[in-house]
Amino acid sequence: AASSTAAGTTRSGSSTAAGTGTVTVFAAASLKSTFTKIASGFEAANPGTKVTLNFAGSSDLVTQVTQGAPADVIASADTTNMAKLSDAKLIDGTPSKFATNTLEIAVPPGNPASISSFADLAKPGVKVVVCAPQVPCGSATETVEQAAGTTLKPVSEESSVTDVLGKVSSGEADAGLVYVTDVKTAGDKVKGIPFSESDQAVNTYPIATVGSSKSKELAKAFIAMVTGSEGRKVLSDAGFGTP
Amino acid sequence: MTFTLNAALHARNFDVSLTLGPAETVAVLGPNGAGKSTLLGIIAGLLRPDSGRAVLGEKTLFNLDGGASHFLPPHTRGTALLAQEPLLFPHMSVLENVAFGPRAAGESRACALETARHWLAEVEAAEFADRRPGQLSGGQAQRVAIARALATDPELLLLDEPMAALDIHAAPMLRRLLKRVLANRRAIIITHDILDALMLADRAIVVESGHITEEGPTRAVLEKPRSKFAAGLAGMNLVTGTITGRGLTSDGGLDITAHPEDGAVPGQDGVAVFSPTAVSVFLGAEHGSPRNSFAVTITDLEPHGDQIRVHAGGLSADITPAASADLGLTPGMTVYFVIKATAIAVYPA
Amino acid sequence: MTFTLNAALHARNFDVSLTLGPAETVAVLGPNGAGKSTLLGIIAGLLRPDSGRAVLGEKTLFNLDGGASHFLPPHTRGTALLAQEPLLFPHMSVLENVAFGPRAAGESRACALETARHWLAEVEAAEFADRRPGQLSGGQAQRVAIARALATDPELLLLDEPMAALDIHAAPMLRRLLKRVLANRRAIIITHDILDALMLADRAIVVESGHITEEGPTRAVLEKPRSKFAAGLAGMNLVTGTITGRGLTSDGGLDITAHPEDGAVPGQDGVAVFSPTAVSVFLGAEHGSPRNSFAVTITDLEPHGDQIRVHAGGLSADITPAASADLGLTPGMTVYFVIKATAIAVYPA
Amino acid sequence: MTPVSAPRSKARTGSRTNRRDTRYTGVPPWVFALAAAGALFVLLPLAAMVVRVNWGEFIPLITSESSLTALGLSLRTSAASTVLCIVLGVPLALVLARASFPGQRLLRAFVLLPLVLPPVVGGIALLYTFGRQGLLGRSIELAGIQIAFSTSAVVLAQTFVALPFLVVSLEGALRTAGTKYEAVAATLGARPTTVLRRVSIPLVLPGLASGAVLSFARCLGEFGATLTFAGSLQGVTRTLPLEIYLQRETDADAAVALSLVLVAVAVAVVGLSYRRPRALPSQAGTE
Amino acid sequence: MTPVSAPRSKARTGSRTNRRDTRYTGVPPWVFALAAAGALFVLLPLAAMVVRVNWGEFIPLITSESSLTALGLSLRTSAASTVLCIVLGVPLALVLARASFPGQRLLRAFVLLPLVLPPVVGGIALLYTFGRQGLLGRSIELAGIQIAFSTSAVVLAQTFVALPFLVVSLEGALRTAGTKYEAVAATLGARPTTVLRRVSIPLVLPGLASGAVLSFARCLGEFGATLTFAGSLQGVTRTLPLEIYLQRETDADAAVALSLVLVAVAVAVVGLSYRRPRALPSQAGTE
Ligand SMILES: Nc1ncnc2c1ncn2[C@@H]1O[C@H](COP(=O)(O)OP(=O)(O)OP(=O)(O)O)[C@@H](O)[C@H]1O
Ligand SMILES: Nc1ncnc2c1ncn2[C@@H]1O[C@H](COP(=O)(O)OP(=O)(O)OP(=O)(O)O)[C@@H](O)[C@H]1O
Ligand SMILES: [Mg+2]
Ligand SMILES: [Mg+2]
Repeated sequence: AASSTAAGTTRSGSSTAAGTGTVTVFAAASLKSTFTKIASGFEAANPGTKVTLNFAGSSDLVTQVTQGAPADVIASADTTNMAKLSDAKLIDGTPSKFATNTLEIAVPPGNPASISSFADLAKPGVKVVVCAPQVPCGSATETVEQAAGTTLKPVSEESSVTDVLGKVSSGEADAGLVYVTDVKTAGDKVKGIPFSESDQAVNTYPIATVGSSKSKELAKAFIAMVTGSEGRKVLSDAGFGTP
Repeated sequence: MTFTLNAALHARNFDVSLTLGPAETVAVLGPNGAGKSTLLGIIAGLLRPDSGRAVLGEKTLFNLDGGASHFLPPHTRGTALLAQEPLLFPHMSVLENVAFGPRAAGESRACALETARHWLAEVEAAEFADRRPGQLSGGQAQRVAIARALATDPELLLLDEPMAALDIHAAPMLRRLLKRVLANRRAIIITHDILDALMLADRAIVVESGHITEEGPTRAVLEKPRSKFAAGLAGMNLVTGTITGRGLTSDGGLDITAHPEDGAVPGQDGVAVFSPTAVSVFLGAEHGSPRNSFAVTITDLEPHGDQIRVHAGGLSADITPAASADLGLTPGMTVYFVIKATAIAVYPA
Repeated sequence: MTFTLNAALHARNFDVSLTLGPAETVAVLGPNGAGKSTLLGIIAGLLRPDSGRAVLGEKTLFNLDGGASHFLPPHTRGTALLAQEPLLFPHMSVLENVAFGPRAAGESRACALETARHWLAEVEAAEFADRRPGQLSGGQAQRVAIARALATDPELLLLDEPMAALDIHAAPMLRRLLKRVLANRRAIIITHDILDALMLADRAIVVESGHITEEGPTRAVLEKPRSKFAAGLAGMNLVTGTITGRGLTSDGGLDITAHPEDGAVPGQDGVAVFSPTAVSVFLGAEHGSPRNSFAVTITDLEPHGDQIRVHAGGLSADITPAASADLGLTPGMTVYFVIKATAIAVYPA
Repeated sequence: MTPVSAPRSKARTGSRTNRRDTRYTGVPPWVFALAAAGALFVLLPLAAMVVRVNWGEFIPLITSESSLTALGLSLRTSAASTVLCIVLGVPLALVLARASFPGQRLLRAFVLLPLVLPPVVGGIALLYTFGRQGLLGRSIELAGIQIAFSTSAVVLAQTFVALPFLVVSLEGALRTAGTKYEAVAATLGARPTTVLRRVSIPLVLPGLASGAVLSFARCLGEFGATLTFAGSLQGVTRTLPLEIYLQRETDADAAVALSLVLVAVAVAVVGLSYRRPRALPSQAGTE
Repeated sequence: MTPVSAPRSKARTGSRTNRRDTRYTGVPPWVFALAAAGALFVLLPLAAMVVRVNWGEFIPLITSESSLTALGLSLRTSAASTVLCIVLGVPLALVLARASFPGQRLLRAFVLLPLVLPPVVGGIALLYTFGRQGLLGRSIELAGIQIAFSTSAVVLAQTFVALPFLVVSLEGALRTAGTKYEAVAATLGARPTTVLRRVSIPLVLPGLASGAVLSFARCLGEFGATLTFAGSLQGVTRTLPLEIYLQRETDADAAVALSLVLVAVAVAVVGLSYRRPRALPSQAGTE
């Protein structure tokens, strides 16, 4: 493993013995549980290495990397944000796609508005929350709407999936459009209703090495882990699809 | 329609009972820290005594005796307090300050301003009506504060040193005003000035260390003071001791010859009182008609009006500057204070 | 080492020039709102005059004349001000309050506390050392404030009505203390009490409406007052008019017979001054040795010490209560004020 | 200390005395230095933002319909919330500063809590309370009032986060002002309500003003609780901060530009409304 | 008004007089009613949160390493930021309240700005300033200091958002206190610095205390600016609010439970540190 460390990101000198290193991974917040698992797997597989994880919204991550944050790996929840980085030549090569996600209808337990299909969401009186078009899940929603030929009248256009899920799980909204993985994570707090039009908008998660990284070897090893079988298993357990 | 009070506040070693008839004005005299302001604070409802009871006419101001815990808040008591500091509301004009009481009592705005103008004129402060309190001199503020208290037309008026900070023109003017205003009103007025007590009050009480030590018609208290404080206030000399057939033997062993008042029984505790103007000063022990002659050491000389007051042996004598110069008096000298027996009054203490 | 001041503050119609020799104490007298506190505020550096200049010894306190703009902040002036309100720091104990000045001057903590204890003892307030100012009575606070000002040992001490709120025991005590303290010190002391001026000050100035109207040795100002205010302060009667060969013709047309002072030139403006005790009151127009007899209407009667002061026609007379009762004096009556010519002094105004 | 004529603009001995103000105000010079550092710390990031703005895109961006709608909504809801804060906060501050009762300290601590709650959690707590499934939600819904996803939800969220600001700064001011003028007013016969209206409140006006300004500003910038509790629908619940956040998803620089509008509005509101307040009687016996 | 003995605990005429306090404090009863409404408005959501907590999961959750690390970091950075706020904010408040200079109103308005900036934008502005590509970033980096994405970045972000709280509440208190005691101190020979230390600050201690508490609380709850400017690295920059935010991605209820820790810490800190402050001389001539 590479022995270089990124200045300012090491927790302390004691955790980085000679011949080991730290890799700093900037990942979308929705990857928190999966990447935490993968990281501990990586640390176990490469004794002496340390994975530092930084979770935030994808656009936050892009801003941070643009402003010179000491990241080695960046994993975004959408291709648009990653494109900003590749356009700015801030990452090495082309990003690899490591997971996909599709939309699903989430309803509170008991399904109070009796939603069973995408068209049901347009019924009058049904309180639907979706993501705003500016965020990835929102643009996916728009695509699905077009594909289904249904225009939704949402009571709220949230800025993140978490917020949509929050509205549904608290029973505030009758239904919301979120990712399959979110429904899975939420457990019995919401009920997922798959719909056929969802495969019209597949969201892809790209991962890449940051150009200014000082531990490119480790970064590549980490990316390999994510895209490899071990990572794939963790991801698909969480509901992510394979690109 | 009397006012009765009976209150104790242990933290200040205060325990006073007091009764006021209708339209009676009482002057409260006493040294600094005696509890005069405390008394007014308790009556006004700003201080809660530990125990006691006060009734103003029909109204029980507070009753904290025997487990009861009735305590009227200040605004329902019908008392108005002029505190020792003027404390004019800094955010209101002078006129609004004075109109505050009438307004609070429910008068219309126009009416309250009218009342305020009236009282401002009475204290000769009409010209300051539109100023802020911050733009007044100390004496001007004091006058406005008096006007503000008078404007509330209370059942019981409480004045804490109303004449402080006033100039020699304003003080007599306000004394006359208060005399007129207090004529038909119940009031308690704290003062360090004997003139205020004489002119404004029907009755005087002397408070010392939180207790009433003397009480009676103002003239009587000043003319026959029983406490050192009242005697000092009246400018009188006061000697405590035991009444004898011929006068009084002082606690210090001095034999004072005088004609005891009616009711003074030999053997009883008593006081001898005499004016400093009745005291002559001699360099030697003269023998003449005056029956009292005491050797004393001068502690201090100070001007007193156009006289010189000679302090010696706890007594004082007023003499002319010329006499003082002739005798060459200086502190430390031993002289004789000589007093005619007819100039001394002896009372039971 | 003199102190010279010359300052104008238009907003308060204030314009005063003043010079103090070393170790000289000046008493400032004047009616409420005359500008006395303003004067001290300007010297202390709390108020910035519009123009003027002040020099204390070597130090220019301020110089705002002719475009200059030199203005020393208060703490560098070497002046200490006892303001008209005690304004003790509410968050410090009494002792810490008094030690504040010495501490600020750089004394060690122990030393400053020692100084503070000394001055507290001097004003007989040692027992309050550990109290908070909020737990003091008005007079106690005033005494502590005096101690605090004295403890700073300033080059120029400024005292604004130091005797206010003091009882009849504390006032003479502090007067004696101040007399001792001010003996070798430069000070300006504002007072409404003639006694303070007489005892404490070498010189008195009278301020009226922001201007000095009279100035001179205290006794001279009080004995030969030129302004109505000074005359009132001294308890004197004062009549302004034109000096004649035989005395003075008042502005109201009254002919006053008296022996004009040296230097009084007939035709010149002048004042006639006489004591109320020199005035006798008669019911009819008596003819005897006294040369002056004026018919006047009584406006007011008030007690004055153990006399009665009769106010009439702008003049006053002191008579005994017995005489008053015999004559049956009441306001509204017309009586004759009779004064011997030798009792009247006439000066140029 | 030699007698030197110092030019008017330069104070010689370390204390500044303002020319037009004849009163004493001595501020040590090192205070100015530190204050300058503090001001720079706040101003520099703002300057950095201004520097980054692409002025060519700025005008169309801020005059776009969605920006204007969001701005209007922000101003309206913040004003309403500030009023609500005053209505609820002034009594709270009075009770905390003037009354004394068991549990007062605990109450004070609890009232401060919305300050520490991450706004998003605050929003969740509000959902738990006023939401459909919430503590009060059912009774509210029965009363025919629909809070969720409405503008009133925005006002509630803003009030929740801004209330402590008003309470805390007003309580400090009330304690500093003390009770002596109130006592005087009572002895003049004024009922507690009159005392409050004519004495207590006017005396602490500077404190109330700062409290209100703080609350208003906090309302204007409120984001997390609104997002969680009220949602984000253009014209109904999407206030300017929410709009900025969304804008940021596509273009961080545009978001920054848009927040300059917020900054400008805040400067205008604060600068205009925050009159130089009158201090308590500042005479020191001499004025 | 008939003479009736009212039981001690019930005030008869609308004003409460505390038993042990002999001083006048009249608070009208309707103020209590409104204050209760205000308190409820804050307390109910908190209660709703507590009700929802799954206590079985609570203990393991809050004692997990990541939670404890985050809590420790939050407390340390908030304490540091509060100190920084005091160091920079007290001088700013003094200058705003006591000095007078051209542009003062503008300065006040600008100092308030971090209040209105959505914290995320604040974070971006800080990045623009102290980031590697920022206004000062390069010079700072040359000095060998890396601020962004370090614990100092957390402190900077928290200070940036919390500073206005201290400034505004302290300025209000300073104005309310007035200048007369300061003037007296100056005439006693105290230099401005001494006046400041021994008179001005002690007199406004209640205001300073509330300001500091506000700042601390705001630091403790700070989220958006920290996330953007400092990132979210466990043990380095991931404070409790960030941990809560991440927790919410997977389990909203767990996030709520975790924020109860924040609430508990805040209640403890505020309840303990916020002594009942001494008021200004509250005697009304009689005490
Ligand atoms: N808040 C307080 N706590 C404790 N003791 C106090 C408090 N206020 C005053 N005292 C004490 O109570 C006593 C009575 O004070 P009070 O103010 O009534 O005196 P006073 O007679 O008005 O004196 P003065 O003539 O100086 O105004 C004094 O000894 C004073 O020190
Ligand atoms: N802040 C102010 N603004 C304008 N005028 C003021 C201000 N303060 C005082 N004055 C006026 O200036 C004049 C002088 O006031 P000053 O306080 O010097 O009087 P003083 O001689 O001390 O009176 P007193 O004996 O009543 O204390 C008064 O007429 C007063 O009304
Ligand atoms: Mg008193
Ligand atoms: Mg004065």
